[in-house]
Amino acid sequence: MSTAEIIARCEELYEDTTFAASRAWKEAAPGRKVVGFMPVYIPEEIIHAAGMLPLGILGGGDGLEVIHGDAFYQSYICRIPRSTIELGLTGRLDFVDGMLFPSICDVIRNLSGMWKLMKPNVYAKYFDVPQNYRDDIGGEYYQREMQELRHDMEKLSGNKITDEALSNSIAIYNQHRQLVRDVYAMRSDEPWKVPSSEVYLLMRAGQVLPVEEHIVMLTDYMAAAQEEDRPIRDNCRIITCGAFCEQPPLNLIKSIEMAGCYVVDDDYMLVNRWLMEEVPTEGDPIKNLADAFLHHSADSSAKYCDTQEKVGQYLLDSVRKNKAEGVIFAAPSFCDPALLERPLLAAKMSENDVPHISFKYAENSGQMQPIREQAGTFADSLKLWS
Amino acid sequence: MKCYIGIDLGSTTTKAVVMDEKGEVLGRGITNSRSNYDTASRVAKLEAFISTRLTLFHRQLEGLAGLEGEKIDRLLFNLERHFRLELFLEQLEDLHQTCAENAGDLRYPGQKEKICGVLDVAFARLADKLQGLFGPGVVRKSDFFRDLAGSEYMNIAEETAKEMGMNFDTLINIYDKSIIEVENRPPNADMEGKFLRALTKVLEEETDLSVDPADVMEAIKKVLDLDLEETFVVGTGYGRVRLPFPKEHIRSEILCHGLGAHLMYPKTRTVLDIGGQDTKGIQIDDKGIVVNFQMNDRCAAGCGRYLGYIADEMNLGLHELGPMAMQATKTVRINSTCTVFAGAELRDRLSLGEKREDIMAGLHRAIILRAMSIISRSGGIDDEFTFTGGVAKNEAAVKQLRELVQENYGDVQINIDPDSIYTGALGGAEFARRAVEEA
Amino acid sequence: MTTSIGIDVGSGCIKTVLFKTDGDNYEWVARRNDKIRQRDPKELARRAYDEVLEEAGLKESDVQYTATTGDGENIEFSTGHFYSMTTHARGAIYLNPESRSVLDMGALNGRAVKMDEHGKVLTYRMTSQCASGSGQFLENISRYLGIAQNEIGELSKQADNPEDVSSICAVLAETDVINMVSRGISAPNILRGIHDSMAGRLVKLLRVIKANEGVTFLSGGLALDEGLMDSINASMVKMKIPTKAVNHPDSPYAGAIGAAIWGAYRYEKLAEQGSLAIAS
Amino acid sequence: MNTATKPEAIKDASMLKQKEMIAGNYDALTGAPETGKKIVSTFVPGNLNELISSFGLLNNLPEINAINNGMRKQSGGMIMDAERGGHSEDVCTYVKADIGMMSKGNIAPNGKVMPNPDLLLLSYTGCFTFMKWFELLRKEYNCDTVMLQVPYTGDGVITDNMRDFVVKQLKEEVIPALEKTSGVKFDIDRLRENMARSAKAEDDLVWVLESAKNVRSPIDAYFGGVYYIGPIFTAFRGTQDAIEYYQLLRGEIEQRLKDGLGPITPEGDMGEEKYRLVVEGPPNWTSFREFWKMFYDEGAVVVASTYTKVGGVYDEGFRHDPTNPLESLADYCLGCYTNRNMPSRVDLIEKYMNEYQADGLLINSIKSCNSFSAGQLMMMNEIEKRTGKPGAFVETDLVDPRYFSAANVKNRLESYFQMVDQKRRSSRKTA
Ligand SMILES: Nc1ncnc2c1ncn2[C@@H]1O[C@H](COP(=O)(O)OP(=O)(O)O)[C@@H](O)[C@H]1O
Ligand SMILES: Nc1ncnc2c1ncn2[C@@H]1O[C@H](COP(=O)(O)OP(=O)(O)O)[C@@H](O)[C@H]1O
Ligand code: SF4
Ligand code: SF4
Ligand code: SF4
Repeated sequence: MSTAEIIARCEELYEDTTFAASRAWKEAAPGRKVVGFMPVYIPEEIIHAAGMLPLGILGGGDGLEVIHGDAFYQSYICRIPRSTIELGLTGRLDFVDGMLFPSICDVIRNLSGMWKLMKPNVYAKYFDVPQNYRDDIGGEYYQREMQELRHDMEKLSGNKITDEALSNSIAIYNQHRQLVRDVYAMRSDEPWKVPSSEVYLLMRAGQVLPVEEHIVMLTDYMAAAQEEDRPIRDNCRIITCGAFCEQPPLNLIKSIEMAGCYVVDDDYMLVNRWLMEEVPTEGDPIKNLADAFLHHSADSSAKYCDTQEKVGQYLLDSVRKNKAEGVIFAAPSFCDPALLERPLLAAKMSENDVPHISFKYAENSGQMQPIREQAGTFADSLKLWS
Repeated sequence: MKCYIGIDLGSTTTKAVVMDEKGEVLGRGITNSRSNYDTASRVAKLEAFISTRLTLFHRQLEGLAGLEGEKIDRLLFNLERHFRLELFLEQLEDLHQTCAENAGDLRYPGQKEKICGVLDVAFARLADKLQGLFGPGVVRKSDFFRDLAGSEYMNIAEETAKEMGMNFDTLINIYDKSIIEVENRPPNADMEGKFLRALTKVLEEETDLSVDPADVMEAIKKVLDLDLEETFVVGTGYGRVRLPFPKEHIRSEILCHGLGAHLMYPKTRTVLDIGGQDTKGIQIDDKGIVVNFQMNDRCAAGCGRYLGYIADEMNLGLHELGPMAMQATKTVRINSTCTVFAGAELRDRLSLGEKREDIMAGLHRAIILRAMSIISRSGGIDDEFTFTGGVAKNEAAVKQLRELVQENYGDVQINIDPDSIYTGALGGAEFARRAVEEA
Repeated sequence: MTTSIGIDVGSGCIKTVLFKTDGDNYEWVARRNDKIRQRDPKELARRAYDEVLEEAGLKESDVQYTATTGDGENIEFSTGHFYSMTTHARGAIYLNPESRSVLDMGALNGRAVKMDEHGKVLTYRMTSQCASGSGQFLENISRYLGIAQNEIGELSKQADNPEDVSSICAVLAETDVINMVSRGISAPNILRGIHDSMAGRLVKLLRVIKANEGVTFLSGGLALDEGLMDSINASMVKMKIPTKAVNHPDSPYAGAIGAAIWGAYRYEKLAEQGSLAIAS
Repeated sequence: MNTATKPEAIKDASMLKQKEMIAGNYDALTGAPETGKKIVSTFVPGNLNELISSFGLLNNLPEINAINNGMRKQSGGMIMDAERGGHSEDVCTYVKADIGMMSKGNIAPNGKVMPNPDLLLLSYTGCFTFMKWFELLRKEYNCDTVMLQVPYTGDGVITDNMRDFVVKQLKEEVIPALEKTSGVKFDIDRLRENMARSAKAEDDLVWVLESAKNVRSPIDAYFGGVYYIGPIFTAFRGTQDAIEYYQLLRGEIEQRLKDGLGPITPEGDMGEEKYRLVVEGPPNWTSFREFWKMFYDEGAVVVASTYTKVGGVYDEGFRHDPTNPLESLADYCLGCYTNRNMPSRVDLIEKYMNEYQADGLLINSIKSCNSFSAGQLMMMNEIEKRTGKPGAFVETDLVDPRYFSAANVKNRLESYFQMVDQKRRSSRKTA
């Protein structure tokens, strides 16, 4: 298969606000269930081990007409909860048997309660994670929370989740995470071969497909991309940061590239890359997941940084590792976590002489001209003078 | 006779309704809102009284043997036409004079004479051209002097300036300044004289009336002699706090819109009003009492003014936007409804090669989508549903609304009255009537 | 010697300049500034291009590099495109060598750029999506008040008690202004109020980019509005920005000039590398 | 929870007492460098005042400073300073006012310099913004920090796991940090004494708030309420002063009830009680008076509010419990209003609507605060559905004067009152 074919399939999945692929999975066998989750991270393994499909819900993008969702939110609240509500109210998520709302910010937190009010018969849970990284404090708390989730998932699916099944799921997700890392590494090495918009679409597909299927897709894509010859452009290398929750419109991702920037790292769908190292498949799986979370997980604004020195270090490491020439802070309008953290990250970048710029977007932004202008000027300045 | 008046001082237009003691509407008047709220309400009221006289003429003429319905209508139609033409020419002349005075401004030293020369030519052409607007059967682009004179002035001034070697921008600047002065001048009060002169002209033209012109004249005079008393006035609308009325004469526009919609369509349960800078969703009960409402918040995105910006950008009249959008073959998806960026969005799309019509359809859809959210916020749509406000005059907006209502709420009776822009004023007039008659 | 043309496609006007560059010597040969007024920008740009050539007495083949900036990305006959903050920075240095920051006030967005003495962009900031306090807004209001654009500055300077224009939303601010008129506030005070509120937003951008050296060059059409310039300077003092805002009669051309100069620079660089093919 | 401006016209004994307490506290804070006292900066919801003061530490609350600056019309400039420093227009203005205040030299309301804190104690309850705020403060002050994560009660209940987690953090993180800063060993008995005093004051506070159940309420539970909750929410919980303040206050309200008086307003006793409202959401501080006036001018009394529960929901029976001090502190933190899930918030409001015989629900939606605001429109729908009473929605901000549009708010309120009125009249007519 060529990259174009794979990407066409991804695009189709991306544009489909009715989740036909996930519905098809559910209908393919009796008793199958689907559990939706929002950004930024959820231990998908627990859902997977119960034989259910974890479905990543990332808002409605720029293709969804939001009517009822807007009715529930003031203008100064970001877009993702409204389009998610719209998806819920228009029956597009009726096939979803449970919804998980991870701890990312107050908006998603409150959305969990709204979901309970809106759909009293659907399982909905706010899934809290520790911001204390001591094994005996945050770790124990988190393990118990995961046990509770495991229990709930057993009830919802009707399947017992054995330690063995869970370890098995961890192994599959380990493989998946490795492939995701490979795709990112490939883009960082040869960005002209792997355009950001394609990486993005590829990762989005992973939100709605079963992990096994996505593993195949990633493998195929890399093989195909390696084969294809694409011209090298005179672009600079940048990292985008701040879009871990509400997703930018595809046009924005394309615009950045068009304006002369190769994106060599991003934080779009962190759930794929949250656990940064292989999770052991021996021993207590819940404990293994907790350890990975506490000690080897990605950084994002939704997480507490327990020491001053660590603030921004994750981003800086990525700049170094990916030889990025600059950072573009692109955050959704009204996104408190991203926007509050930005000055801290920006300061860290400045201290280390990493050029950076910042702008805001909404998942349905239509005007790309200011974006192109800002990204373009950034590219101009990196190109003309460095 | 007793007249109850409701005045709705909106952000774009000011509307007045005159009602009699039985609650029957006698007249409606509208003008563009302007910086002088007093003048705006005075003009609207005056217009409503003109329309009241026309209603009363009708009633009076019905009593004349030999004049049946269709003939009365024609007679009154022509009467109004002549009347309006005179009014219009009077204002045009005023504008001319004012422009001439403003040409003496310090910024154009020593140019006054030359400018006046150009103005004389331009205004003569303008008067000539615009007379045609009042010919029989001509549809005018707008009801307001400002728009009628303005759009044509641009064209004529450009061409005249070129011919006579004058700076076009100077002419525009003088015009911009003068039109405001003219607008804010209270209109000449001699309505009676104008009506009579107009009538004389009509009677000369209409030779097959099979009724004695003297009788007609007398009937009209009788109405003109009638004293129209302003028994009670209620003000509402965005600018109501600035109306020169005591508090008991002021009602919130929400209540007035609810009641007005109820009067027009008693089965209404949901009202949508899209005005210049606000959009309201109102739920009312079987007596027209408001049970819930929602308005747009602090951002004026997607309100009527949005269309105004678009019209300015395209150099079109508001009346022309809807018909253009109706030509669309598809609807371009537009997301930002920020009023100020409307023009930019439009240019963006045009440069991407989209067709104007399709973009227009998208813009209209965007407005209605926003309105749908507001309705949804206020509690959704219940049968029957009434759409009011200036934007209800726009057929493309109405079309999108019908589609979206169908998609989201199924079959609902949708009421749109050609006079829906007067809904708030109607409610106000009824409040005025009740304040006296049901006290 | 390199001949280059810079075309700045704005939302209101298209500015076109022709430059001859020889080392560090720049000769500004021809210029045009056309109001778009509902016309097709692409056609207009082409016409302007032809006209500056004619004015300079040159042929198309005499031009080595045609650079677009602003919204000119898809003008087909250009050699390359530079983004507007890159070009405004360079244009500012050309018009006033003391410049170390630029404030560009376009019809919709405001931009602040900080650069070094060679016009190299160091940082910049643009206003966001919400168009409060934009040039467009000022234009609408002045039409409403019946005031010509070149008259605004003068009037604004006569203000004795500027009115606070507080609304965040440009549309609601419009009604604010109408209310002011009805309250009998004088046009100078209203205009100055608008200027102050615009200046506040713009100067905030300067603060963010930490403009602290040389002078702040005002570019774009609004730069000629002396009233706005006063407000900006007052606002800069209030916000403790150590530079001073200056304009230049040719401020509207800054973008086009920058494009022409960078175009020449790029041409020479590419010629050096022998990779001229990429340039077209 | 105001502390700065008071209704000037009439001063009851309780008001004078509160004023004195606040002034004393600011003097203690600004005087710390001389007295050698140590300062802990912490946030209002879920604050651990009893614990902090058991170590002899002083408690500084950045939100309260922001409120004070808001009421004194200082916050606008501070927010702009913060925005100029790179903070987004979109985020919570408490944070920006705080950051802006630092850049202005951290002057306390008494005009003296507020010393830097010795310890930052993040009691992270009910709001994510606190976490980032805290990180920003840490960068600024570069002092010791400790965090207490309070899990969100997403399912509407406090689970054992949550409580254990909080207690464990108290024992192993917070108390050691406080010991280190103060140099004082943790003394559980001092904590118990403080908590016993808290409970006593809390009893009287609840009595005062519930006095609004009287038709012809003697208090305004929102505009007045923010003054009443001041001591309990801030640095005074657990002190003898607080006990005395609430005794005084209770006496005064008892007297008002006897005299058949309505609430006290900045312009004297309120006239006829025409509308009884429940209010959800924090007030606007920059135009507090103006906002309040829009209510009492129309005869609207707020009989219950949720904002007065951000520092603890006491009217549902919770009291600080000296017999189980740490568990009780955990329950306190977990039970604050904004740490409750949406359905519980709706239930609480519904209960208020019924028990306080309210005519309607007014939501003051605050731009800054997603914790409060995200979802309020659904809350309103739900309450309307359950009670059949109309809701109204106005939008303002906490301390950003740019987001208070008086004409807009007034228009909505007027329309709302006229609507309630019209509705009432028609139901009277048909009845
Ligand atoms: N004839 C018309 N055709 C189409 N749209 C119109 C027409 N007249 C007014 N409008 C629209 O209605 C808006 C004004 O509505 P209106 O109800 O008068 O507002 P307001 O009450 O705020 O003054 C205008 O901004 C315009 O978009
Ligand atoms: N002399 C002047 N005084 C004030 N404003 C002016 C003057 N000349 C031009 N302008 C303003 O500048 C605008 C054009 O500026 P420009 O920077 O070319 O905008 P853009 O690049 O967005 O088209 C005009 O629309 C007008 O508002
Ligand atoms: S975009 Fe930001 S504010 Fe909005 S839900 Fe996501 S994390 Fe929260
Ligand atoms: S300028 Fe546009 S986006 Fe901003 S508040 Fe006004 S209408 Fe809304
Ligand atoms: S978001 Fe709300 S709860 Fe959080 S700090 Fe701001 S005002 Fe307080």
